[in-house]
Amino acid sequence: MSEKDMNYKVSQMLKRSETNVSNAKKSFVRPEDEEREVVAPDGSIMKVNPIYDYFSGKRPEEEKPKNGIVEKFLNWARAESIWVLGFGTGCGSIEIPPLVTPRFDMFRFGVQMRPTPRQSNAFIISGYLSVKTLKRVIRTYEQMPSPKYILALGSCTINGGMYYDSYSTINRLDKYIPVDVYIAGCMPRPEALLAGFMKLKELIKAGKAEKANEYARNFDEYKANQKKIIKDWNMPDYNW
Amino acid sequence: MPFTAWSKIVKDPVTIKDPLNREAAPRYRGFHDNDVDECIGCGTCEAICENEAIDLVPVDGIETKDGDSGLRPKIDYGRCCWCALCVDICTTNSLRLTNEYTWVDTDPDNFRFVPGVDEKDWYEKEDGWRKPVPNYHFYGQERVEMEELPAEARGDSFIEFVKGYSKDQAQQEADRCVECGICIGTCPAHMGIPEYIKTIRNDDMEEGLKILYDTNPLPEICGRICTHKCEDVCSVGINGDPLSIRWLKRYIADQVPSEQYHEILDTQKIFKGDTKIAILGSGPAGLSTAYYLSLLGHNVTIFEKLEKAGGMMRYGIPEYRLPYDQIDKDVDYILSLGVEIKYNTDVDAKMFKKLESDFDAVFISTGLHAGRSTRIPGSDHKHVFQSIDLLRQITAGEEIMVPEKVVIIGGGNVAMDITRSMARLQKIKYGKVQTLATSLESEEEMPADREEVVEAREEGAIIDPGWGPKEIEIVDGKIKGLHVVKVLSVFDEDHRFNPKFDEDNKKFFDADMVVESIGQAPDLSYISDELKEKLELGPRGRYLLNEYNQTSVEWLFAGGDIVVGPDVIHGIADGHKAAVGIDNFLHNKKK
Amino acid sequence: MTVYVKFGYTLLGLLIVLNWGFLMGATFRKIGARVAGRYGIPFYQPWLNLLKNISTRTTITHGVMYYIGPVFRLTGGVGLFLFMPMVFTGDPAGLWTNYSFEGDLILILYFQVFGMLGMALGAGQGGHPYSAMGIARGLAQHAAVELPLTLAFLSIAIQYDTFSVYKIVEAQQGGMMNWVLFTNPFAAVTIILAMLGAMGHSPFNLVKAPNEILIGPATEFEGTYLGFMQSAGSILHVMEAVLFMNLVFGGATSWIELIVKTFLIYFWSVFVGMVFPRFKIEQSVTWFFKVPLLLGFLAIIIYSF
Amino acid sequence: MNEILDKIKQKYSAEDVKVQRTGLAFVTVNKDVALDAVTWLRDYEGYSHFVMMSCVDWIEDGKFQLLYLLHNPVTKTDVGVKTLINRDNPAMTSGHHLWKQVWTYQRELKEAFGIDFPGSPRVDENFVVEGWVDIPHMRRDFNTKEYSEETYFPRPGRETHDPATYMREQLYPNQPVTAKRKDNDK
Amino acid sequence: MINKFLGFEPDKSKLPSATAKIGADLDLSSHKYQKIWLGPNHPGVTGNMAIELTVEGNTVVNAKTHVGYLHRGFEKLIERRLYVQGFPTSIRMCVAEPDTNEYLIATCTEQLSGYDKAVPEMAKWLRMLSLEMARLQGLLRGVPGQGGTFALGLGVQWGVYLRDLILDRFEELTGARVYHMYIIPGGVRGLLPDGFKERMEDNLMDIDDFIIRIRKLMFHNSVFKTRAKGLARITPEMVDKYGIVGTNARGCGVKRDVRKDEPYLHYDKLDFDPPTDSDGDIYARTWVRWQELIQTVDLIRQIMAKMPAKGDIKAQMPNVLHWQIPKGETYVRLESGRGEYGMYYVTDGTDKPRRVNLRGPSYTHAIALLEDLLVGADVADVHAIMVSLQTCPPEIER
Repeated sequence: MSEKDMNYKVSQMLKRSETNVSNAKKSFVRPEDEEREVVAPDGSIMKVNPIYDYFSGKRPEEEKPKNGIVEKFLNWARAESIWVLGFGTGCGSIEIPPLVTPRFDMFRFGVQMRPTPRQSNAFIISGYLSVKTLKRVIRTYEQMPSPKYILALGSCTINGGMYYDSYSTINRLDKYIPVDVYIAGCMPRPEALLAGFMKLKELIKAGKAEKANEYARNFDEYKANQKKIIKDWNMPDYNW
Repeated sequence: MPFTAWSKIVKDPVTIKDPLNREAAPRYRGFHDNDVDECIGCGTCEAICENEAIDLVPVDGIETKDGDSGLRPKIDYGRCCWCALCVDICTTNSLRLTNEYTWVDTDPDNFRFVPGVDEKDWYEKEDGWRKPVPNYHFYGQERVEMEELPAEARGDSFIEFVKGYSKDQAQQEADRCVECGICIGTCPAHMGIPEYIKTIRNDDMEEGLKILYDTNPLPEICGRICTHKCEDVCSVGINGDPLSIRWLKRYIADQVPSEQYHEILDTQKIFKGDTKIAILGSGPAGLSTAYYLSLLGHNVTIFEKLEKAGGMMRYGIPEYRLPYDQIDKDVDYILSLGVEIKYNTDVDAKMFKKLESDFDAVFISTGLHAGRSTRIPGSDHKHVFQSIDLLRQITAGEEIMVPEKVVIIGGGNVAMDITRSMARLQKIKYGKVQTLATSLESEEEMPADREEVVEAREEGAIIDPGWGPKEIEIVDGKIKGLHVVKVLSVFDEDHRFNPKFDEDNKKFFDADMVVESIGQAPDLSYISDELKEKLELGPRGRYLLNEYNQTSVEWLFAGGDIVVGPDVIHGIADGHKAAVGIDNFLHNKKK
Repeated sequence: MTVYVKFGYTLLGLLIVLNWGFLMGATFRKIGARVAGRYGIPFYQPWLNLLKNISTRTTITHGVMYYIGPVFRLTGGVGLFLFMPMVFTGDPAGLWTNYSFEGDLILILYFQVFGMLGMALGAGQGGHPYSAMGIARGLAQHAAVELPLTLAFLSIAIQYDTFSVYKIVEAQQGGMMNWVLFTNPFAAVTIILAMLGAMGHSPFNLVKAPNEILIGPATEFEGTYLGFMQSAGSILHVMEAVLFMNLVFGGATSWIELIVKTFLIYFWSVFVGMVFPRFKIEQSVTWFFKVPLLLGFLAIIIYSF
Repeated sequence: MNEILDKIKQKYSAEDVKVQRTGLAFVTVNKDVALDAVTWLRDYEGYSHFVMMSCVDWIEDGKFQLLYLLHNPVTKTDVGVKTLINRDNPAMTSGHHLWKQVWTYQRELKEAFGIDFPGSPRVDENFVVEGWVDIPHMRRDFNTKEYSEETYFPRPGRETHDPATYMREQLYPNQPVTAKRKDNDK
Repeated sequence: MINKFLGFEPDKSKLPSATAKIGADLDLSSHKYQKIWLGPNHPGVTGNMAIELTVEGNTVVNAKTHVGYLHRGFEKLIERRLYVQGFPTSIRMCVAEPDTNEYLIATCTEQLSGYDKAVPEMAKWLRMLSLEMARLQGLLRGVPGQGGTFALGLGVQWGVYLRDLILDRFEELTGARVYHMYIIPGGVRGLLPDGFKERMEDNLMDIDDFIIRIRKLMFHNSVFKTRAKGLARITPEMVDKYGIVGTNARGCGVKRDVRKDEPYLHYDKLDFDPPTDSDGDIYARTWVRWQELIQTVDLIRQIMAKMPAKGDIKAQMPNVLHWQIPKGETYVRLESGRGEYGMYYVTDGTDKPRRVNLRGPSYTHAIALLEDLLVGADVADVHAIMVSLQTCPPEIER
């Protein structure tokens, strides 16, 4: 975002806080990204909405599991090959290095780290999430291919943890994205994290880790919650 | 050369083979455990928790009783940060953290549990975080010592020997309070104890006085002689000395001169209606009722048999414990609210009947002024006295017999009062003390306050408990002494009074005078038979009262020692309740 | 022998190569883990990863080239395989010589670049700036690797007067001393050094460095595409090793020998890669343009005159 | 140390000079000369290390207290130059030219307290919060707990009991709490 | 204006002009530049932050640090907490080396309430031990971590393993692995457990071995030298201008170490000399940190040898539930693994602090300094530069 845009945003923000019109429609979208009508070369008028391109606006769809034994077999493969996104969203990510190093070595359990959301199917929310990060987490989560799983670490994701009264961090993760496994602790030890992975494997093998479909099913509800706290919602509703 | 790193390939991996069952360090701060039998539900853990992770909840199978709120901490692992401040401040040392650390769940609502009550598999783990020892405390463990006159200086006079706290001392003592409120529930009058202790810390005596008068119109008196049930249950006292709540109350009252009372309590002018209420007896219950009824706008008349107001507080408690000027301070303030008092007025049955027609309601709190006798052989001798009579005479300034040797029968506070009074009188008269007190109960069971016993011994009196009086030996019309036998047990299995004696184990106490102090009885002769029939009786022969101390005769209220006691604070509580009850009664009647 | 039997054997060979590629990859990850002091992944992990990847439900697309990118990459690997004699049996039309023919060395050189170009197209359409950046780096480095490698290949071709890999292998039979390693040491050393770049291990793996850029060309690929790419990568790794085995280390007379030799050849790049950090792209280009290029020229000069 | 404090008192009529501990002193100067004092300390007295810039909200006085904390690496002493600015429309001269990191502090203070530093680079950009529409979050009148409860819905189902109240309810049910006093004007 | 008050003219020629822009003003629509984001979801970024890079080909022409992804509003939250409740909150301000925060908040409250003299001797030594152990575990990640930025993962693997051993010792001593919550206002929360010193010595021997290995692996490594030497050079002139502290300053020859300059606890009783180097580039900084690793191991040995066998661990303090501190303010600093780490603490006479402000070294290193050092650097070096400055985002945004 360029400086000019920032200035614009901030001036908008200050204007609002000065007049204290909290109910007025707020816009954090940059002027060039706003939905508008443009005149095409042939003189016709068409509507453009730069933030929403064709795919971004598409709702996620439920993807039904395959039948019987096939799905079981695939679930077994999925369970034994969990690729975790390397996105340290909070302080719990300090316990990730011990997991990939000799002391705890989670590779032997089939768990590996991947750097990009496209290639990962598990997301560790390592503790508290500030609203600013939540925005990125939602974006990242939506980019991950289904079936995808979320492990939530620590008190912060359950009920706010230490930051229950903070203006910047969310209290309950399950309001914004569906969570498969919660691990108690502040922060949980690597051993607890491994136990969480074991639990996740169990769930996958039992075919119970279908939270990505739940997200698609309750998409509107999740979106409403997300939009309630992300005041500057300047991204597409769904990022594939 | 970097290639030397390859030498590691021949070494075995250092990985932990089975990380899922690895034991954490012995001091590890894992999940909570609570010894629910030790825990009293004081809620200090809740107060110190910076994350508001702890709730106090009622738990099945744990009943609320004095000193135990019946609540137990419920911990929300959606909040906890495992700082263990709750363990470090736990007043009972019942809370601890085990070194278990794995809890994986799919439902976020499951992460709440009551440690020690809800089934969890880590309770059997011995290791884990406990409060560090030694000298690691979050609040003072030792009571600030109250300055007292030494036994030598106080033994020969009736001046008050407890000096009271200085400001520093009081603040230091008040600082130890953890504001749990267990005491509030236990105190019969439900005084706002933590609140007024807080005013001491803030050095705001006016606010403190207001809080005191909310529930207790006799703070000077209570601050000295209250039986302090609150201190017995004080959570600070479980692992240390209990807070000296009584002295702190006295400190507040002492700081405010009586002239300022009206101003502070905003009672220069109070509303008076046209209702009239008679109160029999000006003891704590009577005064308390009078106070609150006055505030409620009623005209109160107190009928007092004796010369001065105060009842047992004045005539039962010796001056060294409760100086008369302090009684006057409290009593005068109450009387100054427009309470009419008629001294030297003995209400008999005839007069009582008149009261019924003259007044809208009557409150009786005539107390226990009749001593009980042991009825052993020789107890009808003229030199066998009732302690209650002696104490009254001492207060009234009458001359009493002070012999060289005296034996007191009884182990209660009144017995100690008379013991210590007699010891003082002996010291004054003879320069030495030859007072002996004996009781049925053993040393541990004696109902008297521990400090009373200790102080009595300091002052030279002999306390020899565990003996049952058999006979007072009288030779030539003069008392020679008291025969006693060893008591095996005082109460039977059902906790009923049923003493058993060891007849072979005998003892003889020399005495010129014997004082009986085994309890008092009410004198309710003023109640006519006609009325008595109307009154419903509850268990143990007492009049049945509702929660407002109202008898089954709706205009008659009762309170004080005749109802429950003997105890000042119960009397005050009764007075308070009765005042509200009378007010309600009159209000309804008007309708 | 009909065409169909030959084709069957080719497929079988591809299967062996693919599985050996997976197993070798897992083995080297285990060896690396051992040096670090841990156990590492199970041996069967790559197969599971493949299964998992192709069972991914979501499929996204950025356009046609995005589909074709991994296919190109796979084609690069399969192409290398198709024209590479795997096991030397003495028979030029033998079952395991695949479709080797006179001049296949040139085709193989082309197929080495082919996969990379396909990746470039696919990654480019993926639209992620990191993909573009990674592929640009990859192509730059690949060019730097290819130059000394081509020189060494040329030198060997001149040495044996043929562009047929089969014939080069044939010429090296009959004892270790006939290997190019000893008969043409300059070309051999050039290849051994340039091989580090071709194998894509540290210090020459900036292309897919997760730290410096995200993960390079593969950033946007997921699911089946990623499975494809991984399989292609495994095949490529084995085939590169087979190529160097054939050119420098006397080829293989049995599958066992092939497996041992490719393992050792691959181990060389791991041996270096484990303990060296990675070069930046200009540094690696400079490095290849120094010693390997010089040696390559030397090898040519020696056999040209 | 005392020497410098004397000088600063003399030159900038500093008030409220307090030596907190050996090597650390705080002075309060007028808003107009605060940056001059800082510059003087940096250029002439060797206080060349800029430790931090901070702000305290004295809401009851209607003032923001800005602090420039300087360290002298030679004498190992610290001087905190404080200045009070008005809480309504707060603004302060920018000091970004003095040290390279000052603009960051000013940007943070702008966001957290709403103090403006005209001319400071990027002062209007967001620093830590994004899309903030409430009053600046570090001001004392911003209640973070209230905000959190309104915005982030804490997990329901929790209830607690006060031991004193609960005990009274259990042990002495139906008992009146206190006698309500009747007032004169009734 | 200035003359009126001062009678002197500040040397303005040394200063950048007052209207200077931070960063270049680029025309992005020229298509010469591309904008790429490094982070927050990026394995190369320390913690959770983002750098917005404008690149021209492979070269960075402008960089902007974006923080706030880890913002929790600690300073606001501590204003709502009692003095004793501050420490569990404060330590989460930096996850890499949390003990420094514990010490700072404890010392600030002690100084302002006048209990700083009452802290028992034993507690002081234990505080020092935990601080040095924290430094050690930080360095065990940091030193090989610099190699890790250049993809030398092996050193990281060994280092993090050894760090884990130190965390085990922490667990024994303090009861927790990462957030120790050990230093409390008035003292510490536990004595050394039995056999602690022996087990610690075992680990230190392993670390000695590691120190030699890492030297061979990193500092004798030609590729590492090629990449690290001459990269992101800090000159001594920059030190005061940017407020550079700690190993970053010592790497260019400016010897600043709070432990030496203003000894706190019992650092004056220990024998050590902070290492320096003159080059100021990444290699020099890493080299200084490697030397510091040796020194920290030595310091821990010294502390364990010199500390008393037993003693009180906590001073007698007022009841924590209503502990009030009179109005006052102070600034306390210490030398963390990343440099001067300080806390400005204001009390107003109530039972809660008025204002707590943390001065983390990353605040200056990762914004003003990093943004300037990145200009002209290769995109592939961004991560290395960021790590070499020991960026720790949570202490920037708190």
